[in-house]
Amino acid sequence: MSQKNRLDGGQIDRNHRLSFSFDGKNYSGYAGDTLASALLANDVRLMGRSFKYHRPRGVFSAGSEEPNALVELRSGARREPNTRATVAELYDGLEAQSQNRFPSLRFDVMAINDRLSSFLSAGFYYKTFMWPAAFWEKIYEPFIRRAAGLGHLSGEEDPDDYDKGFLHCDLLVIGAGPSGLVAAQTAGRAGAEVILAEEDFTFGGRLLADTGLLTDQHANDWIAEVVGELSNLPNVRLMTRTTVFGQYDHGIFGAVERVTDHLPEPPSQKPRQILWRIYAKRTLLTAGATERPITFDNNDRPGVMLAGAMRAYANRWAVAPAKEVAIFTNNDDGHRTARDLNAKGVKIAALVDSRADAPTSPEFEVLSGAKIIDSRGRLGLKSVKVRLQDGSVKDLTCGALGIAGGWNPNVHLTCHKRGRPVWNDHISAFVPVPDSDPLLRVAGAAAGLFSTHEALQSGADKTIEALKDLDISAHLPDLPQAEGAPVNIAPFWYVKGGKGRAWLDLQNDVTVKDIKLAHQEGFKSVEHVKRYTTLGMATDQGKTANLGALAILADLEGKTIPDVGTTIFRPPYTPVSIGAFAGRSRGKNFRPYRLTPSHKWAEEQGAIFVEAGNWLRAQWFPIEGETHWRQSVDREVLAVRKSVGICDVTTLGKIDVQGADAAKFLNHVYCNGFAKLPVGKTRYGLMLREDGMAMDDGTAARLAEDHFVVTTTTANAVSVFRHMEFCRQCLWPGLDVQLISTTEAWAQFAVAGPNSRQLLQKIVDPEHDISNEAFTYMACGEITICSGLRARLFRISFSGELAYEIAVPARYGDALIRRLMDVGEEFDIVPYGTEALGVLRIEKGHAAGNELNGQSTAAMLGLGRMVSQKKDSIGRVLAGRPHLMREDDYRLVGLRPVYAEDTILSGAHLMSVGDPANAKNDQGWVTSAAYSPHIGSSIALAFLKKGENRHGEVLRIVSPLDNMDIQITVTIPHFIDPEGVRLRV
Amino acid sequence: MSENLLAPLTALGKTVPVIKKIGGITISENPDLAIVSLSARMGTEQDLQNLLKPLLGACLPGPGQAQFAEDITAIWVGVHQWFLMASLSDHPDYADEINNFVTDAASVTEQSDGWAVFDITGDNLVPLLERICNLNSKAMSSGDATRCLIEHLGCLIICRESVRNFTILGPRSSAASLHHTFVTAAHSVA
Amino acid sequence: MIINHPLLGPRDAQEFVYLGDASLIDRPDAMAETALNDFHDYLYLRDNPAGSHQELWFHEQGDRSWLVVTRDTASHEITHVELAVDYAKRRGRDR
Amino acid sequence: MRYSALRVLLEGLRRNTGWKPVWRDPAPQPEYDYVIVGGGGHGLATAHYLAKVYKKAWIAVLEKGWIGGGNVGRNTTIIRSNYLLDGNEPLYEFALKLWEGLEQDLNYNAMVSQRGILNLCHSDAQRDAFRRRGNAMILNDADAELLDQEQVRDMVPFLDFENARFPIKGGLLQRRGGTVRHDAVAWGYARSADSHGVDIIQNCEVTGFKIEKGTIKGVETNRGYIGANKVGVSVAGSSSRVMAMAGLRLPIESHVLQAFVSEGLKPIIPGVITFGAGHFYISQSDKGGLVFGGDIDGYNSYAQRGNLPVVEDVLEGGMALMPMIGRARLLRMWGGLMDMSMDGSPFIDKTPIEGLYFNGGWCYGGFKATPASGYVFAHLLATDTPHETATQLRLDRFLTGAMIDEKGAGAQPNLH
Repeated sequence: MSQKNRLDGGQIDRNHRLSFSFDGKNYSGYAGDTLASALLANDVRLMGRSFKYHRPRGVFSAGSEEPNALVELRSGARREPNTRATVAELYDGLEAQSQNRFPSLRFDVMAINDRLSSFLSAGFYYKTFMWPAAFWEKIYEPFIRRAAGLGHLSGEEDPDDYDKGFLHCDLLVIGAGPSGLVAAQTAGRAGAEVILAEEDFTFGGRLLADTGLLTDQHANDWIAEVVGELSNLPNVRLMTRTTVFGQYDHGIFGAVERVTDHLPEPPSQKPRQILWRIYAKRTLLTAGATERPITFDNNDRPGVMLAGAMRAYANRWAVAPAKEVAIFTNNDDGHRTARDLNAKGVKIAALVDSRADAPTSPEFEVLSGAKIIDSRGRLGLKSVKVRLQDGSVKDLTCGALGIAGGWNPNVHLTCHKRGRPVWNDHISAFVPVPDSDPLLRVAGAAAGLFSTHEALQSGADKTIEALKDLDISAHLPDLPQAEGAPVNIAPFWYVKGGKGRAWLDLQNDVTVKDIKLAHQEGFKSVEHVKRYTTLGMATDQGKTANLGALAILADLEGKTIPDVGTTIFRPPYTPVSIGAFAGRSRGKNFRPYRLTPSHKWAEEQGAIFVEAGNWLRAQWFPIEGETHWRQSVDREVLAVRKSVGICDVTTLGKIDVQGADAAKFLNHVYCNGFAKLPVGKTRYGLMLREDGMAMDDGTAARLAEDHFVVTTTTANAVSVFRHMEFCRQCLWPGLDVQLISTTEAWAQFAVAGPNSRQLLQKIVDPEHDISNEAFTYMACGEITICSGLRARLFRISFSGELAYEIAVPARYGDALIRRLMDVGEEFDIVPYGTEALGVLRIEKGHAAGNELNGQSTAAMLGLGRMVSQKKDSIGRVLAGRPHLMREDDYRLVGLRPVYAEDTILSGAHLMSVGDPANAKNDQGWVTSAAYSPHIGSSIALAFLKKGENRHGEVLRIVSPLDNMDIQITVTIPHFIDPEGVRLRV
Repeated sequence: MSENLLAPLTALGKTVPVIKKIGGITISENPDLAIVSLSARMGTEQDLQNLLKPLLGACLPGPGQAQFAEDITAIWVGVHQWFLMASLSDHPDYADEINNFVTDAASVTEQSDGWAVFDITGDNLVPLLERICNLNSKAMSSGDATRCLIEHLGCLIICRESVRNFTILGPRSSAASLHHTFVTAAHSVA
Repeated sequence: MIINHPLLGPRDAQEFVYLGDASLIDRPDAMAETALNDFHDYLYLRDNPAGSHQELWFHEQGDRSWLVVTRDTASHEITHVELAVDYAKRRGRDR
Repeated sequence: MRYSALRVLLEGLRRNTGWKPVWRDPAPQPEYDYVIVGGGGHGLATAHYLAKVYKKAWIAVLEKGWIGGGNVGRNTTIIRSNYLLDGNEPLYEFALKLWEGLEQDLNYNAMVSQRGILNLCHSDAQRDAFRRRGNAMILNDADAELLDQEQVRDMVPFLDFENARFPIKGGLLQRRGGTVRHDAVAWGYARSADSHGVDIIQNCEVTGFKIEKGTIKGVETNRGYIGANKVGVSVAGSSSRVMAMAGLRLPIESHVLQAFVSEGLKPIIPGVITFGAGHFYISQSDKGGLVFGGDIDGYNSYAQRGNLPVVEDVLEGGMALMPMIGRARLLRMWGGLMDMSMDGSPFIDKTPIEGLYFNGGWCYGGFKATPASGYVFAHLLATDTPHETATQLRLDRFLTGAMIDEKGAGAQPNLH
């Protein structure tokens, strides 16, 4: 199909023709086109539907501020809803669909809303849909939800990859228009590390859309020259397709680089986008300005667009939006658009200038002191109605209308740290407060300096200033001569007296009437108006709408615009793909894995693994014939109790504590005493938080007078180390103690069961006597095994059996477990996983994570007497508060079902038999439950009010979630060997 | 110790180190590194400096620095705390060796097996490094060494030669995840 | 945010773990008569100004030092950073 | 002026010229019986219940800016009563029941939408904790269901079940949980309170308290002195600053919590979903935006803006949970000021100053509590006794040791 609106010239590559489709229809364009420019070239004006009234809409802008021309780009799992056609680079085979319409863009049944608009005024939904109450979720809301929203997500996993990265620079320049280019040149020549980031796919900014000369060069040639120089400087990094979307504390900026969005799909192993975190010592914002419209009745038809955009389409993309256009302006910039289009051979129906003293033109008709009051054309503009200065009304036939209401500096990033811009009367716009942020300066149009000359000059000046902060001396480059036209604007925001609807926020369908209604209903603060009408909440965040609404509010309040206020901007500057923020941290790589030293071996055994924090641990080891996990776990538990089992416990935190005051230090950190622990012995230790609640438990082994090895639970390894460093550095800095984590350095295995000693004797080198007499319960020592491998041996038990933990350098963990399995064959050794570990510890009554959940006191755990009152340890004082010492507090107990076949569920609550199940009668809860193959029934640990005095009592446990209600007998929390005989044999 | 009957595995769980070449970047696992930590006892910092000076041929390095000597590297890792690194095959019992050497001037802890060690070399590693950690790698020169975060993992990065040669230590248990990060990033920038 | 570590220079705050008010260094005398009230005030009634705030940060992904950072909670501006151990010693914690 | 479909129709035919202000804009009187400091959701609700339920008159709400401009104006709109501890659960369940009747009570459609909230679990220990909690909810007359993996998959098949780092093992579902149009809550309460005679005074900042012999006499404001018999303070993130003017120190820190919304999308997420292996929760608004959030930034802040690491953390969680959202775009992020208490639970209590009452420390959970918070605070102001659902929310609970610590995180506000 021919590109009937294509003009001569432009910065497209006519040798590189691209085909694409929109709503299933094929078109062609050129390299250098955006989807919007290519559609316009093909005379497609209707590109979308509005959010609420489903009004037909065409492209409104030529940049990222676009409110109307949103499409679903690509198909399948790569579908991208709400993509602005104005920034989507054309590539061969591009597919786009229109969105928020049914069944088609031209005929959308939801456009019925437009007819009902009187009843759908701002906030109407707060006043209705209340009766009957049950209808909201069932009827009204589903209907509203279906009608709302814009494009569709595919619902499939995003197939593309995203990267993240970090950049550092002396000067970050945001925006590569004239100001930004000169800034980069100035800083680059001075040797500073510079990053120049541009959201467009090519450098030049507004220069690309204009025709003025720089000295005697065409702007494109000047751009090419500067970019050429910059690309040869090793200290300058040039980034196109990169939007700096947010300013954060201390000179950190977020930016997203769209690496491959201009390709059909990313090359293999390359990211779609990269999220950059930029650390900039100084930043220059040269992000330009955004044009704003003038509001009048039916100002939203396809064909109505910003005049500057129209100029950009003509000059940069060689596209006229129609054969005949009109311009509506309140300032001189509108005239420039008319001149450029006229020069390109586009017929100017008339230039309508609201100023009575508008300049005249020999090239086209200028209607001074006139206003456009209405427009016609259902799916595309056909004509506009003009009220002339003398009050008469005239129709102008035109296929497009360019509106020039003045320009707003792009101050967004200056607001991200809650900075508020100030009003500048000269340009009738908000500008950043000059020099308000030492880290971020603003130049060019973003600072309200609209001429090319001012842009160049301020870009260089501000750069020199910024680099001076860093003691880098920079010099003013020879700036080209450029136009220095003063801004000549007579503020004119909206045409009063209209009877119809005049749009402010095009996407969200907020009209002048809505603002007036909000004000009438008492929503007078800007924030209230925004929230009540949804103004500025659409995907464009009101970039072209907000100021117009403020002007109307100012009129209604009888105040000036700055007196009414402004709304500040929050990140991101333009919407950013969620995938980019996640980067590589997704799927299996969401968090790094931690693998135990026996992982490879366990995999070979067919172990089932479970996540424990970032660790993967073997949960159980199924053997042939086992079809249910309980079979495996029961077997593993019984084997430990009967002979010997082995379990990888490397995941426990290990902290090396050394120094002359190591024992004194541990006395502070643990609630029980360590000063008198003999060398070669291990002791169970309980750490409290300063608020008196149990924080963590573990063991401390004294390897020398001045050397302990402390173990922590797997979950708390990191936080306990941090806490101990706090104690060391902040609370007791006078103690001679040094800490370092050794969790990863040692492969540690629990060897548990009556035959564990015999097993170990087969690998421990003969010079180390580990007999019961020589290496008693709770002994520890440094030994060698397997002919000289250094190892540590601890005689500690979590299972209640004779047991040891043996540690070797991590690289030998794999070999050690294989060795132990080999020599253990004669004892029918089994490996056991975390499930069996859990059963064994519940049988023994050891507290673990479910009991040590941060809500338990030592007393609740039955360890109240461990808290030494003779020394100052963390948590001792506040553990003594009355509520924590109360008689009827919870205590750890054991539970057994009255009927052995009943299963106790962890998380069930305890009640007296006969009491109704409700919160008043709640007496506690089950913390851990398991089937005990040793007991032959379900068993559990629980916290029960006054539990220590209630052994033998029959209660019921209820879990309404599971419809469970069974009777249990309260016992001591030790189901095996309460006297600890087995430990000591 | 090397005489014992058990066979070690590398951090990536292999019997031989994994070496990958991607584009101009080489990522090599280095299992032959003995590492000990050395923390000065209270008030013994100077004694420790004096003791180690002959060994290092220089003072123990300051914050953010490494000191490379003939067969030993010292790295500052914290206040009054250093890592000493040497060839594991030459120094199989390095912790004992150092402990005997410094006696009461420092607390010595075996660290060799706590870390997975990767040597990364190439003509320009900056594009790779800027994808994985927030250090200004372009500005790092030989002897710079510091901890940093790489894909949620606390690592130690040592610059051996500006831009071209870095050693990165990460937690041993996460060797596979860390290696995956390097490889993926290398493909991305290759 | 960037914390200018007194030894390591500017580091991303992401490497640190935040604890809170630096008055947590001033742990009361546990053996005093008034210990319970003292510890209550110490642990629970911390400074919460909208302005300059001395606070504890731990360089977990760095040199494992605790720092006392003076930061404005309204602007996030950081005006001073020092090692907590120095701060603590100055306040007599080593005696 | 009563709102109804008929009224919308009639006004529509009259070109919407007949709508009256939703609340008056009165000048402050020299004296009131009750002054509520803070025109947020909680303050406005307090005024509403004080006037409507407790039949009190001469009530003013003083707001330093515009009403509803604090956390009720910027949150992720979730309502639920899925708490564990008996100090909390009755209050939140009371709130949920009030939400269920809110539109009829206020004659204002705040779009209370009980689309359900699903907390996912990823480990056995998490499931055990959910069972304990779910049972506590049911025992307190709330609803809860424990779902297994298949039930979760049936309900939300778009989650990552195949390639997850932390597999989804099940979830705790509260069907009566859901979302509410947050701004409308402030406006609805304001409109109702106003219609019951409450003076809502905006742009009126309290600059001091007048206290004589330990008794409150009134408040100083930028619009002059206002006498009061009783003053209730409900100022969320500004609690420490405001109460300091009365010489009181609070077990509260102010922190920043960020929240996020995506571009509008056609419906794709049915209810509220929370990830149990990272910091992420999400719902979809009636307008189609995905509304989501995660953990607080973690440092004391009054800046009402956060930083990138937490943004990345939240969105990593989002992509891990539902990788289909990768190509949706983040539209806006913002930060709110949270009054984080030392045990993660709020305070609704008298203060040592006679006639001065405090309501705060809601952490990031204040929105869902709004109706009950207002109700029980009104009860306390009107009767000088705590409401039966709020007896444990005392300011002295750290002295007695009766903490209400749902997470077991201890005196560490940024962990709650």
